[in-house]
Amino acid sequence: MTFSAFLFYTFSAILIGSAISVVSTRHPIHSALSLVLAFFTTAAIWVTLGAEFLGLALVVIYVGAVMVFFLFVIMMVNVRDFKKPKSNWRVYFVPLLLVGVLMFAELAMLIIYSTGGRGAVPEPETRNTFLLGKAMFDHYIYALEIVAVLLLSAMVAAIALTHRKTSSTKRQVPSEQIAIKRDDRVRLVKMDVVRDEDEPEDNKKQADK
Amino acid sequence: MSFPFFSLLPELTLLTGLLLLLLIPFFIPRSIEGVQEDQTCGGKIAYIITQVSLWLAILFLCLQDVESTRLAMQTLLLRSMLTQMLQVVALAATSVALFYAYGYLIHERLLKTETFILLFCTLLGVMTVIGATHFIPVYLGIELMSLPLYAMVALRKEHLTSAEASLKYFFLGALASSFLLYGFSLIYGATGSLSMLEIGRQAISGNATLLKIGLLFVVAGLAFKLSIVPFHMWAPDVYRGAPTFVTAFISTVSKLAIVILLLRLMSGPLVSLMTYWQSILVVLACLSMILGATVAILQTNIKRMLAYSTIGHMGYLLLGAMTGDLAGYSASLFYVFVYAITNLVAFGVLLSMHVDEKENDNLDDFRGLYYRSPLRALLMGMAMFSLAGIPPFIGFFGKFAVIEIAFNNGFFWTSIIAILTSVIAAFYYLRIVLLMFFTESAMSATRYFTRAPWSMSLLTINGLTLIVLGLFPSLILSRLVYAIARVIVI
Amino acid sequence: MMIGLEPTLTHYLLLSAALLTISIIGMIANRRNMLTILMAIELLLLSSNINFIAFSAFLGDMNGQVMTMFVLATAAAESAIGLALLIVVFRRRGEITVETINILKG
Amino acid sequence: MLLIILLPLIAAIIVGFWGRRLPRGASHLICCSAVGISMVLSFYLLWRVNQGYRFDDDIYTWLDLGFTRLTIGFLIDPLSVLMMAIVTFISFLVHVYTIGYMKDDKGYARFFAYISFFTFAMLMLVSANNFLQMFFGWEGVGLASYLLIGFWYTRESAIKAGMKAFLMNRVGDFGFIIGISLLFATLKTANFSEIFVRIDELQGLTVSLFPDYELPLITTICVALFFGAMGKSAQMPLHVWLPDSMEGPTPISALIHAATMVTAGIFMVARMSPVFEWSDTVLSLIIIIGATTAVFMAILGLVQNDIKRVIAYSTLSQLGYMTVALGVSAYSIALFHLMTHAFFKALLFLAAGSVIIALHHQQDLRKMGGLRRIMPITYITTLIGAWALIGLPPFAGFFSKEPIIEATKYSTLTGHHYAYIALTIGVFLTACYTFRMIFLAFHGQPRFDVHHDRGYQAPKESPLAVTVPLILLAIPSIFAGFLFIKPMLFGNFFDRSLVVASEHHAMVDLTENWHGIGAYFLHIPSTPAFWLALLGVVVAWFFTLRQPQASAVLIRTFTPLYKFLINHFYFDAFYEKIIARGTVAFSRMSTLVVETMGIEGFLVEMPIKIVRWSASLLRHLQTGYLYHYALAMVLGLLLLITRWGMI
Amino acid sequence: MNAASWMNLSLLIWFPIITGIATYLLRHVANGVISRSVANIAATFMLFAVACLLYSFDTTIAAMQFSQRIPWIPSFGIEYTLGVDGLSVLFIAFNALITFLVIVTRKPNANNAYIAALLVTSGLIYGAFTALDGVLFYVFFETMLIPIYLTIGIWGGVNRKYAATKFFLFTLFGSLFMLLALFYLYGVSGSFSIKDWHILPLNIDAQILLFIGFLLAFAVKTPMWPLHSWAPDAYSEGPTGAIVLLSSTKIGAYAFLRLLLPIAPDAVNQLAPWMIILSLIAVIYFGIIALTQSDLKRLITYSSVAHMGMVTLGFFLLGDVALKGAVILMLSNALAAAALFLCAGALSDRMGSCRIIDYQGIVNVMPWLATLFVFFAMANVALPGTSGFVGELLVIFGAVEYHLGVGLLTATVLVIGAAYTLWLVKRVVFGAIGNSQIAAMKDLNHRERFGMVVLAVVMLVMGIYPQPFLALIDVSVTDLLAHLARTKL
Repeated sequence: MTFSAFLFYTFSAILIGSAISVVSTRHPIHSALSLVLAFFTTAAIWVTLGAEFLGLALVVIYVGAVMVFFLFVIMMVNVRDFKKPKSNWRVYFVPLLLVGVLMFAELAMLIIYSTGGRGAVPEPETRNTFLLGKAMFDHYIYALEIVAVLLLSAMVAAIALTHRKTSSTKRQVPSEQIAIKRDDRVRLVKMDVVRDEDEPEDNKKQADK
Repeated sequence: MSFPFFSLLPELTLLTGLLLLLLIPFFIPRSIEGVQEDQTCGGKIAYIITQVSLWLAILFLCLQDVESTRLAMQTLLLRSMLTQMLQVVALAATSVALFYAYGYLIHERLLKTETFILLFCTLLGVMTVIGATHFIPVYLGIELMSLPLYAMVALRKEHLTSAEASLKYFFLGALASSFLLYGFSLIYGATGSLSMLEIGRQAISGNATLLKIGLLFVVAGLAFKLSIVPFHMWAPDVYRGAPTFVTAFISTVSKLAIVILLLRLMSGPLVSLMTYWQSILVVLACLSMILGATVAILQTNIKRMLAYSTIGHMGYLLLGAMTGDLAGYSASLFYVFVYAITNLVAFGVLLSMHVDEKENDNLDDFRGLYYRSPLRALLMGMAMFSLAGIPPFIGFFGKFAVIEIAFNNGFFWTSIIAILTSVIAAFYYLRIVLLMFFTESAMSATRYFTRAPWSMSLLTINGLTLIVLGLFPSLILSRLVYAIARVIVI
Repeated sequence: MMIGLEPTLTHYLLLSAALLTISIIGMIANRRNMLTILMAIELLLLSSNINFIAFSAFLGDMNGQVMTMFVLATAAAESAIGLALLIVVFRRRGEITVETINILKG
Repeated sequence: MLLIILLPLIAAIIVGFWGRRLPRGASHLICCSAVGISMVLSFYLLWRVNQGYRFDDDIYTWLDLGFTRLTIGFLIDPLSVLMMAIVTFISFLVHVYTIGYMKDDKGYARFFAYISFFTFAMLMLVSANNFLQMFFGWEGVGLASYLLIGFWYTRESAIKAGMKAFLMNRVGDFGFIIGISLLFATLKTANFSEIFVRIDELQGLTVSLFPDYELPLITTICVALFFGAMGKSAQMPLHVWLPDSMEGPTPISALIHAATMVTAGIFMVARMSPVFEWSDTVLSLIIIIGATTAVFMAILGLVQNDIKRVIAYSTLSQLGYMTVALGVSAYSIALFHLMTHAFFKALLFLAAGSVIIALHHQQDLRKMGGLRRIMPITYITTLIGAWALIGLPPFAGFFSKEPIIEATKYSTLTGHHYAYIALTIGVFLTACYTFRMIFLAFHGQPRFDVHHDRGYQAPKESPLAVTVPLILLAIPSIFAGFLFIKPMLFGNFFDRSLVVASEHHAMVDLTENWHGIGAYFLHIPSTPAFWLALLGVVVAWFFTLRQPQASAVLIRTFTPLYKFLINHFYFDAFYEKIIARGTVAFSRMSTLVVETMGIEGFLVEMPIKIVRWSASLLRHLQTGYLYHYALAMVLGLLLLITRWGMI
Repeated sequence: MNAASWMNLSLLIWFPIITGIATYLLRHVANGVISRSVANIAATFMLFAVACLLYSFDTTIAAMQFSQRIPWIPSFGIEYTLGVDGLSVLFIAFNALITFLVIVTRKPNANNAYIAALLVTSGLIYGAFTALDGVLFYVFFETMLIPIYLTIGIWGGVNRKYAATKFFLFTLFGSLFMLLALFYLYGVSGSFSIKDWHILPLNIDAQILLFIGFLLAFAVKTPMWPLHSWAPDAYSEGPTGAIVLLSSTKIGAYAFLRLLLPIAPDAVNQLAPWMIILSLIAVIYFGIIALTQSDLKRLITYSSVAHMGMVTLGFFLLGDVALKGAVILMLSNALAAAALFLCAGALSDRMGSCRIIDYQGIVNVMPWLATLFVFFAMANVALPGTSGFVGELLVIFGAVEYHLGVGLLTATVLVIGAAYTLWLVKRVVFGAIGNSQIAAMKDLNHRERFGMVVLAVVMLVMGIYPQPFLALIDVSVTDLLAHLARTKL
């Protein structure tokens, strides 16, 4: 077993383990951290395959940005409140597992059948990043533009969805200010002389408002 | 390599519109919005900009020289008569839907800049998907199409249903697009290329098994977008939960793009697996037709019902596609046109059904509609008859084309199923007609609909198109046939 | 059809298939919170990406990597929108449990 | 000649459409004069035909079927012209009689329209030169009969009787049309003369009803045609409508249900003699049915208490005589009897009608009596009619009835012995019930209710419009017999319009024994029939006038038998209870079982249920849970991979 | 084929449709007066136009006359082909007549939209009778459903929704199978032209499949047993005018002649015994069912479908006489059904009910109606001298010629038909006045009387002198039979 094989199996094992952990741990923070681990190992595997730039990008983008984003949200949504699932876990898990096993078995069979034994790892391309960049900015320029719009749309969408006008925000409305009339400002109330104890309090309340 | 400006002009126009929209908040102080919540100045301007740029884009599209098919943008995009047609229809349908939706948007407080920005993004995605000949723009296009839609579904933040719908749409959509992506990756592995043209050349010599599995994943991914059984589950919920305008968009424009993509995949890169395609699609088509027809009869919400109707219709559409010849493709495309035009009418009526801030999308709201608003009822009736495939409405020729193709390609039992399901489907379309015309109104006559003369007259024209095209289907059909006959890769 | 221990294309594909299966099953099995589903989706995309990279490496073709690049960007955008939606839901409902969301059905 | 036929039609149309606006006088004026002219013309035509005039041509083509033409055309030969003369004569008298009889009825014009239409249809029937037109007339008279029986449409029993008559006739028509169709299908023509010429082509042909079951063609045709005649001429077992038809006004009973329409069947068989002659089987059948009808209906006549019903049963019985005559191939005698019967039976009916109006529509014999003195003319004419009926010489009936009995004696066909005995007994019975009726009505003490309130008019002799036709009918009832027996029976009046096969020699034998009218008279005392008739009169006298209580004793002694008789052998009950109710019950049952449960429930509801059921089933798959949706997708993918990936 | 006749057929189709639409659009203008007069003029004009058509129709040739042919949907080879031959010309004439009567005899307060729907339906009926292209025929055949569906559903009785939906779905169900048959023929011949199909050689299996496809469509429409279930509901619930038009439109039976028989002659020959059995079941079963119907219109419906059973019987006896008889009977039944439904409509308009039990002694208060009703009843029982007789006689002739047993069963219609009809007449028309509502009923008004009298006259003329009617169809029927006799294998 070569070193590269060793690396592959190690990282693969960690990747699978962390992937399982992502979907199975109850606490989202644990999931998120497992996901980070999964990204890391994937990046490593990519690097062994000669895709250094992508590996690094994965780490930078995901571990650095996306996962932070995730963690933010996890904090926001008050993760402590996660209740126990209502439905009986075992009832659906075993069939589901069977489905998963079946699916993997079939895929594996097909993959092995189609590619089995062939394709040793070739020498990695040395000018990986250069080539990637060239392709992206030359041949795939249109795709790049699309991705730009895509990211823009994600941004706008995120803002549109999460932005809300808080009533607490204080804001001047110039047109209203100009258009206002005296009568709106001061309301002259004719009042009888009252000698009630409560009255001053009421007035005070109104003033507070 | 020539400067691609001219061939990209339509997209650029949309992009410019998008950028203009982005600028609006800077020039229109948000503070004004606070004055009258539902008559936003910025929203109106955005609306106008949107419409103008849509029509400009259409204009530019029409000006394009499409006599010969050519590839643009480093072969990532295809420019043919067919793509032009589809793009024009997509943009025009959007614009028309926007016309119908004006009142609705105001009512639902959706006449906001964000709405239109997202819409533009989606449209750019649609344009890309329609023209794309390469997996990268295809994937990106689909994502660009879908992501803003997920958000648009949820735009009515105060509605619980909207959020739920959006959530389901998003998660399932993501699952589907990862299927699609996985499929792409396998196809890439099998043929060593991401370009459809290249794949088509390599497919025969490539790794057949990988290609097949890739195809299966791709089918699953696209079937989701087309809401084909068993990947349809999102459709009823999303149709129901989304703002009606967005529902209209999902059910017309986005279907248009995915259909052409499916046909392009079938006819170009994966044409060598045609029998394989057929055997898959025939099953999916039957399942869709059956489920769409049966479950819809129990629905009480018209949007939900239309979702099941869509599921059924997508089944019919596959009937044409699965034959794998040009006639079949043109039948399919014709069907999707027909379906889009008809659905626009249905949704147009639905969009105009606002009474007192209430979205009237339950079947009961259609009770006695004819006696409250004859025009709406007539238009809805036309749409329903057209969807049911009754002549003289265009829907008939849609069904005619696909079933004829399927039948004469030896899909006898499939055709029988198609027929039986369309009888069942006719039942629920008729139910709406029945409610509108044959029952007394539950609502008091004093509650009037919001007046919208412009959109109603446009809607009327659209409704009349159903008949006119029904009488002269060649207006579309021969153009389509002509266009398809001229392209090598659809 | 022997698969050796030496990592070949098959191994990478199997890895990605395993990842795919795990994430899909995880997505379905999870009934508590949507965040996990979101993360499962990231894993899903990752599995495709592994495929692309592996093919790219074994074919000696750059396009796969380009694709991966774009997918990464897309995935980021996707998760942004997903999280935004999640927040919307959270604000409306005060929870992000999956199994309580079924107003729309039938 | 066309005028004969069309005049009544025109009159019917005019009176039918505008009758309500015309004065009553106009109605009867138009109709009577039209029919009167018809009558005169008929007699003229009769004279011409006797001179040798013949006519057989088409008026217009009704349908041109390519290989043949169905036409409207007329055949004027002795047979038809005789019938025309009888029909128009009786019809005219009935028209006149009606003026008196119906004068208070509000449907006066309608009545005239109907009877004129009837006359038209009857004339069409008898003068047809093809089956089609005959069938037209056949059904036309049926319609007229239906309308006239149900003339008093507010009377439940009248409508019911009308319906019964029509339906029974339809049953007969069913056979008739099958016969016509068979002839048409084989000979490709409906024209009588062509059929008669070519009938021998059918000799030996067969027709299959069930696989491996072949029927001789001509016999089948004849059975079918005779079935039609049975319906129209009320032979057993299709006779039940005739007694009920007495619900109609009396002139109708006289015209339609005694003199003309019911004899259409006889006429038809006579007309078809060239066909019937080919089938001995059918002739035997005819003899047996006719004889049975003759005797059993006469028995029923004995127990009737309604004056019109007595006469009706007498009619049935007499029709039986005619049928027997047909059966023994003595067509000319049948027609002769038809003619005399037309006179005396119309006479009897009209006389009965006269009694009835005098008694303010009282028809029950038990409530009459002693009318002899009050209504002398009616009485005398009735008596003449009765004598004619029972065949007392020298009245007409004798000359027509006696030869029938003799012909049965000479016949060689199966059943002729039976017929001879039956007819002879029939004579006795006829005399019995006829004179029972006369004695009950005209002799003895008045038993009718006499009201003493104002406005009540005591019975008195009927007006002139009534009595004149009676007298006019009485004349031929007396004289027609010995005047016409020679030319009609033994002369060659009928020429070639009647065909008798040589092996059916009853008629020939009869002719050989004919030695002139004088000899015939001498021969009277040697016939059993004569004595039997006299005996009948005596018996009737005994039971009605001499010992009225004796009949009661008889009834008490033979109660079951009496019940059997009074219920008309339960024929009515059978038709009503079993056939009609059975059909209705069957209809209800099939509505329930086949229509509601089978077609609605199974063919219509079942698919709907299946669709609904599967829809609700499928709908439950749409749980609303995200993970179920995802699971569906994954399962879908798994399905794709399993089904198509593993190939 | 000069210009004038070229115009004729398209005019027939589109004129009523357009005026119908105009009637609808103008329904509120000037209190509906314009709309009403437009409808009246249109109906009258159609009568005139059809009279011209009949006048210039050449009875000596079997070929299509007044043909016109325009490419319509070239990608499917669909053409807008119209033409008239002896088989269709009388149906067109009757359609014009009955449309005219329906429109003229409508209630004065009838909704203009309803009249519009009738006009449109009428136009579509013309279309179906003249179309010579499979798809064109289908389009007319199907489009007809919409206005009829709407009229039944909007202006029908209590159970109208069920009836309308059932009618629609049944017909749709059947006709979609016809669509498949059309597709098959297109696949084989590459054309949708019916005339091409007539001469198209087909093997026996294909013919049998086609037969079944067409049969399902036409059996529903005709209707034949056991696919008749929609008819009693639709006819008993629908408004008078619509059901008169619907019941007198023998499009299903006509389609047998136009499509089924000539396209699949060998299958017809092979399956004719089965069809005869089905038809006989229809004749007898419907007759017996009709006997105990409690609803006037249902009874008339069953009577009508029983007669249609005789019509299909006549078709499949495959004899000259029977076929001609069947066509005549079909026409006559169109008149009889229309007339009886008009009567029933007149009664139910006054009484508001169609239950037979509610009526008795109509004759006392409505002599006109009673007279006409009895006349129509007599026509219905095929009394000689009325139109019903001609057809029934010929069909019975044909049946006896075919087989005596069939003939016997067929002829039972004489008895059964008379039984239910007369019993109906007895219960409704005769007798003493049944209740106070009847006593208050008014006799027919001028419009109704006019309509029924015209029908009665036509029936009488057809009964007394049917030759001119036969002459119109004669050559075409003979041609059809000659065609049937040739094998297409």
